[in-house]
Formats: sequence, C-alpha cells, structure tokens
Amino acid sequence: MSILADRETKVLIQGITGREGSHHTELMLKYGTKIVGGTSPGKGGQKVHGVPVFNTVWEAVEETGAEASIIFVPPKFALDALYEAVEAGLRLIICITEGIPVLEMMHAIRKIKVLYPDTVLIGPNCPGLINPGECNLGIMPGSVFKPGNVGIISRSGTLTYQIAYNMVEAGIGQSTVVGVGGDPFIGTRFVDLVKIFNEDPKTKALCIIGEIGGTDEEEAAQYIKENVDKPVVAYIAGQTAPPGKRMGHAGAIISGSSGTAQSKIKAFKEAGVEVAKAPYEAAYILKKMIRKNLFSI
Amino acid sequence: MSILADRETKVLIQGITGREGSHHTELMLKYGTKIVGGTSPGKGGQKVHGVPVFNTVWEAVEETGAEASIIFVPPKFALDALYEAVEAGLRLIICITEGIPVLEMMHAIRKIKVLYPDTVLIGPNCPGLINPGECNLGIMPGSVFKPGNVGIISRSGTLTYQIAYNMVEAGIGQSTVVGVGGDPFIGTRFVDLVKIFNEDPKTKALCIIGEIGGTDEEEAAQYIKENVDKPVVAYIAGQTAPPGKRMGHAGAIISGSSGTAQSKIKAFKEAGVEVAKAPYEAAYILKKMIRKNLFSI
Amino acid sequence: MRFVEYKGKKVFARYGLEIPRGIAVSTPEEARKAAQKLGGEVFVKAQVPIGGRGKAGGIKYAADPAEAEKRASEILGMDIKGYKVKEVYIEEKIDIAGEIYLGITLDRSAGMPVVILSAEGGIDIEEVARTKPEKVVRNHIDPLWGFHSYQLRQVAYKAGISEDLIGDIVKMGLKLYEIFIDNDAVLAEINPAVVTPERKLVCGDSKLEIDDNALFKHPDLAALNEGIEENTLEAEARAKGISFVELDGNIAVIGNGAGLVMGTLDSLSLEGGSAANFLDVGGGALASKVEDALEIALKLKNVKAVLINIFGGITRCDEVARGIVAALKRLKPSVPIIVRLAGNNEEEGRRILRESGLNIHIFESMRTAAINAVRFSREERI
Amino acid sequence: MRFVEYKGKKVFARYGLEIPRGIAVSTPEEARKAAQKLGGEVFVKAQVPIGGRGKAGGIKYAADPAEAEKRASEILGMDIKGYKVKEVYIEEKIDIAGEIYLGITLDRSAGMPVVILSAEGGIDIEEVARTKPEKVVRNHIDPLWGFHSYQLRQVAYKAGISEDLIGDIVKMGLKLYEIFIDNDAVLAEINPAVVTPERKLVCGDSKLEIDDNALFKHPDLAALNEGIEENTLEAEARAKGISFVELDGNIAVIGNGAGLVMGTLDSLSLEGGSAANFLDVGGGALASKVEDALEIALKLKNVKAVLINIFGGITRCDEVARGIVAALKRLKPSVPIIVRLAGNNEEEGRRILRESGLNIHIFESMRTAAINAVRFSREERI
Repeated sequence: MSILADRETKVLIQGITGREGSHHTELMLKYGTKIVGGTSPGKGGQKVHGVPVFNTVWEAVEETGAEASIIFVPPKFALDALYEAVEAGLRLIICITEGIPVLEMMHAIRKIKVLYPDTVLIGPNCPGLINPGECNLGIMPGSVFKPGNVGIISRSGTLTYQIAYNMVEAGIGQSTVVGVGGDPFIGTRFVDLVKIFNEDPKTKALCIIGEIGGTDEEEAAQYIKENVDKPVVAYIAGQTAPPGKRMGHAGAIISGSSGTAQSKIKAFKEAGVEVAKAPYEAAYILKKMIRKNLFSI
Repeated sequence: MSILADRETKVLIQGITGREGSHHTELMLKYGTKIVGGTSPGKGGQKVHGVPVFNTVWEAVEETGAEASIIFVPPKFALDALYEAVEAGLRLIICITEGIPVLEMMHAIRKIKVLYPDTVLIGPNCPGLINPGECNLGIMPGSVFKPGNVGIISRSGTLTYQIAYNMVEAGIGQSTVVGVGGDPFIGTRFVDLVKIFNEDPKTKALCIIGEIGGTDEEEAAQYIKENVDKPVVAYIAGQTAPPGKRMGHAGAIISGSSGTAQSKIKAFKEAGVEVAKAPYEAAYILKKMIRKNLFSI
Repeated sequence: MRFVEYKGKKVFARYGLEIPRGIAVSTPEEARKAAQKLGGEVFVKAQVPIGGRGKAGGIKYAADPAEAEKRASEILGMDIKGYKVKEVYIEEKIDIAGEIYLGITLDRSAGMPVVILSAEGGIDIEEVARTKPEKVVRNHIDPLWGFHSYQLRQVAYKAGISEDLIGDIVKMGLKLYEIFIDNDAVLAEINPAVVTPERKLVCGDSKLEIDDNALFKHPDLAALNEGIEENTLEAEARAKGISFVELDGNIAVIGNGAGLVMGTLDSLSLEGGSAANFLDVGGGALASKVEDALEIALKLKNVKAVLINIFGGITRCDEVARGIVAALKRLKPSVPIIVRLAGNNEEEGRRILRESGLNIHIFESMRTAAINAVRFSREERI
Repeated sequence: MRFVEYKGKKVFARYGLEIPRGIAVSTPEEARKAAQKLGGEVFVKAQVPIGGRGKAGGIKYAADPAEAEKRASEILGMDIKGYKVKEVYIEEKIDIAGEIYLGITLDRSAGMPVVILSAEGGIDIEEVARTKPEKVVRNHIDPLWGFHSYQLRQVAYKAGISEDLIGDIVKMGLKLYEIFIDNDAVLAEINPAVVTPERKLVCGDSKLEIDDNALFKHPDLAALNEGIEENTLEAEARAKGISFVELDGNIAVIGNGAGLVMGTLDSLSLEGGSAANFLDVGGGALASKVEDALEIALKLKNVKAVLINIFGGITRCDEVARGIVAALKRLKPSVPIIVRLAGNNEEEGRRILRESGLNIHIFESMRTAAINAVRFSREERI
C-alpha cells in the first residue's frame, strides 16, 4: 500500500462530462487508474469512456464505493462540488480547478479542517498526484515519471515534470509525486505531506519544489529540522523575482519581508536540506546523495 | 469542590454598570460570590459595589484571573459579549439576557460547540445557577435555597423557586441548582447537566423541572435510563397547554406531535423517573424516596 | 410575527421568487375591480396569519368579477381560528400541473435549520407526512457549513422531483434560505410551489414567520406587517409587555414566570378545575403591571374565579399586592379573587391585601390556593 | 484588481464610511474648476493603482484654484512606478488632528484574514511597523467565528486609540470588513484614517484590491474600474490570457507554467545572465497563444536574446513549434531565438523548427539552453 492512493483506490471524477474532465479521464484510465464513476448533475445514466455518470456524489459513492475524487468543475461551481465531495465522505479530494475565488476557498479550507479533519484536500489549482506505475490522479503527464523511491512535493506543474525528467535521466524514480497547487490557500500544505512521506517506508528521500510567497516552505523546513532523517533536496523557484509582483501563480508574490526565496533557502539549509540553485541541479544533488550513500535506489 | 462553581470561583460580571447588572452584583456579593471584576466598554477604571470595571474581557481576565462570567448585557449587544467571553477563555459563561434573536443564538451555540468544546455556556434567558451556601451566579433568590444533596435542573425560574421552597419546607436541601433557560436554543441542555450531576458525589438525588416543547427531556430520560442510578423526580410544566401556542417561553410551544408533555412523561417513566403531576408534588415524592431509603439527607 | 399570504409573497418577490399577480382588498366592491384588472378568472383568498384557511373555506374560486365580489363578501368577516378576515387577496388563476412542498424551519433537537421538500405538496402535506413519511425529505443545514446547491440537488433527487425541475428547485431553495437567514425567520414555507403546464415554478402560497426577538433588526418587516388583526386580548396584553394566551376554562390565572404559570394551570387541572388563560407578568413586575394583568384577565368571558399565584424571587410580593388592590378598587369585579403570595416580602404583601378591606381570599400554599380556586369556580355565585 | 484612490473611496462611501468631498479630473483646466467648486484650498492627488505616490511627488497641496491648476499640470503625465498619471483627484483640504492606520488583508500562514490597526498611521506606517512593531496591532479573523465588535475594541485599546474614538474605530472596522468580504477583497486599507479637530474619523486615502478570480461575481466593480491605465505590455498580455511581468534584464523569456518560467529566470541568473521578463503561456497552449507571447516579448526594449523554454506535459511541443514559426515569419526579429523543447511530442516539435528554414537555436537540455541564451545576450550582434 502506497501513501494517499494506489492501483486499488476507487476514484470518482467530478465534472466528468466536461472537456477537461473527459479528456483526463481517458488519460488516467489508460495509466491504470481505477476510475469507478463520475458526476455531472442532470447527466446521470450516461457513460464517459465507459465510466458511469451520476447526478450526485452521494449516489455515486453509494453505487461505486468511491474513496477519492478529482474535481474538474469550472471555478463558478467548483466549491459546490468540493463541499459535496467532503460531505459525501470521500477521504481524498483533488481539486484541479484553477481560478476559484480566494476568500471563498480560504473559508472552505477552514470549514473542512474544523468539521471534517480527516479529509485530505489537495489543491485547488493543482496538477494532482501520481504514484508511478500504480495510478495517476490528476493531469500530470504519466510518461515523465518512473517508479522509484524519491517523493516529490511541489507547488508547480511543469517545473515538477522538468525535475522528474532530470531525475529519470539520472536513473532516479519516484515513490509518489504531489502537486499541492499554486494558490495562496491550499488544502494540504508542504508540512502535511512531509509528515506523510516521512512515515512512508517506500520513500527513501524527498524532493521539495517550492516557490516564493507564503511561509509553507519555512513551516516544512522547521518540521524537517525536528523530525525528518531522510535526505531532502529542495528548489525554490523565483529566487530572482522582484517583490510585489505576481509571478503567474497567485501564491507567488513577495509581500513585505515575508515570502522571499532567501528566507526559504535559509530555513531549508538550517534544517539540513540541500538547496538547488536551478531546477536541473536537483537531480545532480540526489545523485550525489546516492553516491554518498545517504540513500540507495 | 462542587460542580460548576463554588465559593472560590472567580466571577466576572459583563454589563456590570447597567441597572440589572449592578443590582444583581450587589445581591451576589452579599451571598458570598467571589466577584472579581466587571466589564462595560468605555467605563474601565470605575468601581461598582467595590468591584473594578474593565473595558474588555481580555483585560479583566488578565488582571483578575476570572474563570466564570455572567452576562447582563441587553439583547442587542449580548452576543458580542458572549463571543468575547468565550474567546477570552472563561470556562463557565452564564447568559441571563432574555430576547436574543433565535437564529443568531443558534449559530453562536454551534460555533462554541465546534470551536470551543470545553466552554460551558448556560442560557441564554436563564436565571443562572446557585450552589447553596457557597455561591450564587445569576438572579435566583438566594434565601429560597438551603445546602443539601438534591440537584435541581430546570427550564424555568419561579417554578424552580416554588419547588425548592417546597423541598426546604420538607427539610430537603440542594447541592446545586441550575436554570438552563427558556429559549429554544440553549448552550447546556438537560442531558449535559444530568451527566455532571450523576458524577457529583455531593448530589444524591436529582429533580428535573421540564416544560413542553423541544425534546431535551426525552434526551435526558434516555441518558438516565442507560446511565443513572441515583433517584430522579421530574415535573413537566404545561401538561394542560394546547398545541401551537407559545406559553411565555419561546421554547414552550408544542409543534406537531413533538414536544408534548405526554411524550416527555412517558420517556421519564420508562427511565424509572417518578413524575409529579403538579409542582408541589415534587417535594412529596422526594420525601417518599427518602422514607423508602432510596437516598438519605 | 406571522405574515399573511400576500405580505409574505411581497417579501419572497423581493428575492426574485416568482409569484402570481394579485391585489389585496378589503371590500367586495374592490374585489370585483381587482378581478377585472387580473383578467376575470381569480381566486379569492382570506388573509389571516394562520394555516388551514383553505380547509376552513377561506379560499374560493371565481370565474368572473361578479363572482369574485360575491365570494369576497362571503369570506370577508369570517372567523378563521380566532382571526377575523379583514382582507382578501384576489389572485390570478394559474394552471396547475403539479404541487411541490418546500419549507425551511428550525430543528431544536439538532440545533440547526432544516429544509423540507416533498414532490407531493399542497393542502394535504400533513397527511402525506403522516402516511407516506418517505415522500417528505429533510436535510439539516449546519450554519457553519453553509447551504449549498448540492444539498438541494440531493434532496430533490431523493424526493423524486422530475429532472426538468431540479435546477429551478435548487434556485428556489437557495433563495428561500436567503430569505430565512436575512430576515431572521423561524419558518419560511412555499406550499404549494406550483408547477405550471409550461413547467415553471411559482409560489402558490407563502408562509413566513419572523422571530419576534429579531424584529428590532428589521423595521421594514415590522412596518410591512402593521395592521394585522390578531386575537384582541393577546395583542392588548403584548402591547403591555404581558405574555397571554386564551384558553377554554373558567378560572382566570395570573402568575409570575412562564413555568410557574404553566404549573398553576396543571395544578388547577389536577384539582379538577380548568384555566381560562395563561398570563405571565414576568420577573420583577411593578404594581402597575399587575394592575394591567388583572384588567386583561377580567375581560375574559365565563370567568368564575381569578387565581393570582406569585412566587417572589426578583418580584416583590408587596409590590404585587399594591397592584392587586389598585385594580380591584378600580374594576370592582364580581368574581372571587384568590391570591397566593410567597417569597420575597410575602408578609408585607399579605398585610396590604388584608388591610385593603377588599374581599380577597388569601392562601400561603399553592396547592390550597388551587383547590380553593377550583371550589369557587364551581360554586354558583349569590 | 487594484482601484485608484477615488474609485476605492466610492466603494467605501457606499458602505457609509466618511470620505472628504472630491472631484476626479484629467486636465489642469478641469482641476482649477474642481478646486473652485470645493472651496479653493485642496489637495491634488495622482490617481495610480499603486502605493507610495505621496513619496513620489504625486500628492500636492494647492492654496487656491490657480495653484491647483498648476499642480495638476505638474502631476498629470508623471510616471509613478510604471503607471502614467492620467487622472488627478482634487480633494477638499481637511484639518488633521491625528492619523490612524486601519487595514484588512489575508494572512496565508494563518489561513485567515487579519485586521491591522495603528494609532500612528500615515505615510510612514511601514517605518512604524519596522521600528515600533508593538504600535501595530494585529488580530486574526476566523471566518467560522466571525468578526465582532469586541475584537475591534480590544485591538483599539491595545493600539492605544484614545477613548473618545474607540466607538468610531469599531464602526469603521466592521464596515471595512463588510467591504472586504462582500467584494472579495484581498486588501482593504484606510491609511490614514484622519482624525479631524472635531474628533471625527474620515478616510484620508483608500486602498482596495479585489481578487481577480472573483471579479465575475462583481460586474459593478469591474465596470467601476474600467479605463485604469496600467503598464501597457502587462495589460496587453492579460487581455490575451498570458501572465506577464516586466523585469530589468535583457533576455526575453517565454515558458509554460509559472514554476518553470520562474525556474528559467533563476537559471539565467545562475549562468550569469538576466531576464527581461516573466511570461507564462499556461497549460495546453495552442500555436496562436505562443505567437501572441512572442509578439509581446519582442516588444520589450533592450532585448538581446529570446529564450523559449517548454516542457510538454499537457502542452504539445509540435503546437508550440508551429506558433514559434508563425510568429518569427511574421515579425522577423533580429535577435537570436533560443528554443528548448522537451516532453510531449518533442521530436515533432524540433523537426518543425528545423524544417522551417528559420535561424533558431535548438537545445534539448534546459541548462544548455540557459547557458547559450546568456552567451547570445552578451555578444554584440553583427
């Protein structure tokens, strides 16, 4: 059993009849993901790539026993879909949707944390997670990743593919890869995943791909310093970004003295984490760690 | 140490400079209640009956170490006072105020339950609690009660005094007396107090004074049936009230088939609770229980 | 505070709910004119703030303005469950393909509002709830979680609402919840939500009750509801800050504290009598309030005795006694007055009563007072 | 979306916050007339959606209408942090007895909004925050708990606001929170909240930023803010769905995915070069979007080389290649074009570039591409 999800995890696709939902359902099915149903109000009874569609999540869960859900619903309706999934008892919810109003998302995350503390929400505005060779829950290109024992936690999509690509070139595979999302308020933060990966026997080393903005990296670094013995490499995107400017991700903005790359790099270094200066350095550092017998593949 | 409060409990009066607040502060002080401070925004620095007044609860708690609070603030401002007391960390809050909007109160109770589960809120629209010979937290006339070992839980004010008066005439005193309040949504319900009294070694028997409306009596009866061995007597006011009419208390209204006196009496009888037909019967029944050695005074 | 149908509908319409066209009138003549304006074929509906008016004959069909006038003259002045009909609502006839029940109210046990939906709405909803409870679907609304479309969608599918109406029911439910929360309602109900042959949803009726404690936040609603005629004595009592309910018996009851008064009613019943009313003067009542209370109680018909039961906690018995004396001197009632005073300043209170020279029957125990009140109520007066 | 001062104040005024009288104008002539209407003595204030305009000379006092005209002519057309001043706000002069800072923003780490109050507001608030942090009082607002008067009262007492202003600060704070929540703000700030000699509180300035993701819910706000002139290239990019930020270096950068583009910027810096911009075409970009992106990037001044770095995940490299070829054929740039394509359909993409006959420097590795872009940016072109 892997962390979060594996080939046996029963997955529901919310918004399965939409363009994105339908397209990625096909890709995920091809990867081997066990998609048992989809939802789209008013379209219950249809099928998408052979997957049955239901009107409500409640009904879908009753009929299929789904445990995880991936939300491909447009921003205007995404929160309703999220609330529905949470109340229906899904233990893992991945919200791919980009462009959800920030205040409403903040409120939703707080509600879930207080009222449904056991629900794991990943995202929003995230590429999902992939367990190479087992299952793909989201929009990451499956071909980039290979089974292995390095866990990746990232705030970015393409940057993750780039780094995983360099890793695979160097012969290093991944245990599980999670994209937490680029929004300022996200359900699962770095520190939550560091805890999970730290307890995962399959994961021997960790790669954290951070970004300017917020303090999630510092929070994770603090936890690593106190609790993690596995080797960790990190990269912080936006080391050369000017303050006050939003770099694509709503979360990637340096405001005042907080959220700078310097602060994050310092925190990681103090936690014994090696920090890459450019994306392609991450794989070199992991290789070096293997040579030094910090972990083996 | 008694349940909820005793002579050592440090008490704060919110709305101490108002007519009611000031009047009852004097009465409670005379009874021996340890009132350490009061609040009234803009009147910090004054004294009321020798008690120092603060602008904020936060400041009052810092300065006096208050643990309990009694709210005498008018309905328009009572919820703000309540939220302030909860956030300031007071473990026992008694809200005397009558006339708080129902929906807002319902919302407040839910928030407190979820975010501050350890806070005990009694009321609103309640007479408070009295621990005879120790302390008086509220507006009950201290002279009516005598120290003893019967716990009283009631939804009514004067009816409680009437029944306690009959008990004292019969030589039976009280361990603690709590008026839970007459509103449809209240912080502490019968069942919560039955649990507390059941674990209180000082309390040897229980007297529950219920009312038509709601299902709090049924809920308490169920708990008694399963968990309580102490003898219990109950009285339900409004046995002859017609359905759909509000009998003074907003809570005392029979809607549909729920909330009838019949249903409550039945539930109590099934739980082995003796039910009085009129208020003055409660004391007779307790006397009879003593004669039968069900408990001794 | 309950609204009559057309005023509730006014509130609903403000939130964008669909209501039929209608005109409220107070004379048969106006009813005819209103029917004319609305195209002739109408319903004439009694405007009373209580349910069950359809079954009581308060809603009638009229095929043309002349018939509307006639129906209005029949309905105006009717007494429906204690409310005299002073206004009728003339409403265009809408064609009905189906009737849905949609309501939101407060669930005390759960500590939350609850939304209730049934595909079999209309005047027999209570019958449906009793005989086919599975047709009435409920969903609690946690105020911390909020009320979301999916909840209504789920309820609608469970209730068997047909697919083409799901979207409209969701919208209607979200609006009704907005109405409920914004206006501090304790009940907001659309029964029936009429499905027209064109498959549109229209509010066939409205039931809206606002929390009295919250009225200070909604001066507009209080103003909208002005002029609603209620059971007169209850309204008079409320205006004087007295909680009062009329009952069927012949012993007028006055007491302090809702619980004690209910207990007094129960005691009278236990001793073989029956109360004519519930009357609570509240805590710490002054003499003038007790005087008001006696004045109201003595207006009750068929009263054979008055029982005043006071337990002085905050209330002072001497103050109460002064009020009793003043009222009796002024009103000179012919029925026997039984007074039981206990608690705070009880002796001073009894002394005032004794020294007033009035014929007052004074008791110390509640039981004895109740027994004697029953006895007096049975005796023929001389 | 940021509002300029007077538009933010319009929103504030809708919620009952007190604002000074003022008129927005776009010519010196209009400025004179406006000053006349406002009684002569005014402030002339540059309307740009960015902080620090006071220190940049964008706010000036004028004793009379003639001076207002002169000051307006000085300020109009100024460049303040990349924004050209097209409007000035002529505002009546108010007397200042004190300046308070009051703001609400989002705290990511806490996952909640935070209210910030300081009795020492005004243009030096950042200085106060750095040197006397105890003077700046913060309080988190748990959305589940709500924002209540007591919280503001507590903050106000802690911040040392004088007793006579506590009530008004509480009201102002509650209204500001209402504005914040109702309008999906990410920042709502009053700095200074001016204390007048009569001890009234007035909004001296407004700062209001609305979450772009929530604009669809607020068409009125979007309309109110129309015509705000922003840094032109960024606005042009946004209109085309491209995320773009202008920087100081000389290598234009195009990539897919915010993280990868930031990573490309970092790589250039590591290899000794510097980026002229941040440009993200997003996920699954089509050829036309890549073409748009190149068009924007080539408008940058002082660009010595263009680096296109694509990792095809959802995006297809062949689609990107087609966009590059189309743009280059149309725009015929004279600077070297470095392209790195990897991932989804990379070989087809490279083939398209090679067979286009255009002079494109193609690399497979991100590092080699970055090194070569830096090299090209340093070479003098022939």
